[in-house]
Amino acid sequence: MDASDQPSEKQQPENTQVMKHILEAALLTAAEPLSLDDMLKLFDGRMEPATLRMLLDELKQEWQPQAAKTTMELVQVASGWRFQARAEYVPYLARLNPERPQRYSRAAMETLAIIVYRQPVTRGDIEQIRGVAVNPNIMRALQERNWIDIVGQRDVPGRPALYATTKTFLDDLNLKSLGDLPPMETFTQQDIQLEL
Amino acid sequence: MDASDQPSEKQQPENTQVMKHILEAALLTAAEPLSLDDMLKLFDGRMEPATLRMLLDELKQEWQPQAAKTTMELVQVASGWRFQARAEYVPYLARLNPERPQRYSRAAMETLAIIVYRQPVTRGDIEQIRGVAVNPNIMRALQERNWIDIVGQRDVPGRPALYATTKTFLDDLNLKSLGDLPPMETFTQQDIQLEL
Amino acid sequence: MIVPASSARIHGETLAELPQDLYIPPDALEVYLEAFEGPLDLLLYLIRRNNLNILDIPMAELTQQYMAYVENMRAQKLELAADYLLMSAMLIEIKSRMLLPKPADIEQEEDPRAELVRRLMEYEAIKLAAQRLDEMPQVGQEIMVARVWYEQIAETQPPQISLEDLMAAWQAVLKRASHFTHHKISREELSVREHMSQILRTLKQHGMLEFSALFDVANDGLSKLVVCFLAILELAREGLLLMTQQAACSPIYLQINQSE
Repeated sequence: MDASDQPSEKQQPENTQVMKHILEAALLTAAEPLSLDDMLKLFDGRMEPATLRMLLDELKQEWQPQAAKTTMELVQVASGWRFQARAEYVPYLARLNPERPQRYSRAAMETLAIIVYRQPVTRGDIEQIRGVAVNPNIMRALQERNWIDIVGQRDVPGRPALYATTKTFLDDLNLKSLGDLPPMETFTQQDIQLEL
Repeated sequence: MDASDQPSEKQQPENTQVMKHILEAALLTAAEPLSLDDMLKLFDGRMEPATLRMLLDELKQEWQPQAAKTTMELVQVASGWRFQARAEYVPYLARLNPERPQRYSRAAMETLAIIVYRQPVTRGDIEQIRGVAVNPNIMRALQERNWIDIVGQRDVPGRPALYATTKTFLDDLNLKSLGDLPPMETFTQQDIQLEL
Repeated sequence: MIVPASSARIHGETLAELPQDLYIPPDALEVYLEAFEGPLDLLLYLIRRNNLNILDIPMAELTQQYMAYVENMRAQKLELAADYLLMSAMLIEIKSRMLLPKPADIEQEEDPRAELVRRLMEYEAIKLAAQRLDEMPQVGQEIMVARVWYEQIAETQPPQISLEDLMAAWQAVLKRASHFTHHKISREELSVREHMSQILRTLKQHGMLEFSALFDVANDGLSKLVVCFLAILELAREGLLLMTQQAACSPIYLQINQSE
């Protein structure tokens, strides 16, 4: 195909190689999956659906692991056909869109601080100190991160779980032990002065 | 960032072939052109910019007319690199969306041309040159398309906004910089002489 | 003014001077007007049409043409933009200034036409630049950009916290809970608390343990042994573990307090 004879709208590709190129270009540039009807439009409706299916199969074969064209795979999804990046490249692509590092809410930080400084504590302890109910999601998030775990139950009615910080927590904060945390004297003295 | 921060996830590609595949996958899937900085992120910053440029050159060579990979071309625009369909395939692709967005009106294009060639300009500047009031819808449409934005205010009473073109504008017109546009003198016609 | 629709020469001789291709039936004027982007555009059209082979435009004639055109618009009761009237005023002003005899002492005054010519030429250049821009291939029109789907799994990073964050949170807790404000948290106490948790973990794993099993006398220094002992006492005080001893001097056993 020659680029120079483009303007005519009714131009038709001469051979199946060019047809496959047109299909590939369409599939690589389409934002959405292309249906078979969409793809027939590429050829002004002058292609048999059976031919189209055959070309799609061939195109699929051309994009294979170990082939010259290998980074994408041609797949069929509910609304049609699309190329998609092979799974092995996805972890690299994800680096382009790192989620902005999240921050813990104030409630989560205070809950964690209470567990750090008053462990082992129950949810009741935390609620008493903070004066508000503990959001179960916060406890779950801290447990899922393996920063806190349950080390026992308090021997009171309901036998509430006792929470404590884990070794992972110390590792993640680069501490050898809780004793490495800066002592709080400075603050408490200051605070007492404020109260006087 | 040090790899030890994220021990598990930071796998690295073993050879340049794989690196080129990663680049290709990223460029084929990216919604926007990728800058060199973006692409270095793919490799966790552990690639020399010179190596990256070399790989991009090689990748560009791999996608050529007559090559196995031929339907796309790797081009550099203002905000980075992108793959785009070779011009010869575009007439076919256009058949997929016969009702493509209309081009801008003459008034809009003249407004845009003034911003392109005289930036940064205020609305007052544009009105002075065109001799008519600026339609606010035109400014809004150009801003919504992210072709122009406000880069400051002129230090005169009322502090009118100064408009300039964006990188997106250059990208959308396949330009690396404003310098790729023909200079204004190109458009200056023969002198007008007014006689009594 | 009522203009006969059949008349080809609406304003008599004034309109007769208009170039042939400018003549339009009055009822099409509105459509025609839309073809102009404003007074500069109209003026430029008149100039360039008159000026195909000659360089100089007679100012007086140009003004007349322009005025005729604007008058025509007005006769059609078209909503005449102020821009057009302003341009009329400007042309009349230029014309009148040029007709006035120039006093000898201000001969250096700039030609009143110069500014108009400058604006016309600038507008013309912009007009051509706009056409050129419009002809350029655009993404989404003549440029199709690769846009392949991929499974977007953002690299999720759990929130990072610093010691400062942690202490700030604790201070905030203390400030609000006034009964804690005088509570002094020392390194030792923190170590005790940490050991309390560890001992609970150990007991949870082993059930019952002999007292001495909780101490690693060979490896732990004295201070650590003391901390461990304090932790056991604190756990007992808080009722979190049970200490049992069958007889005096027999081994002491520790277990988590699970009495109902």
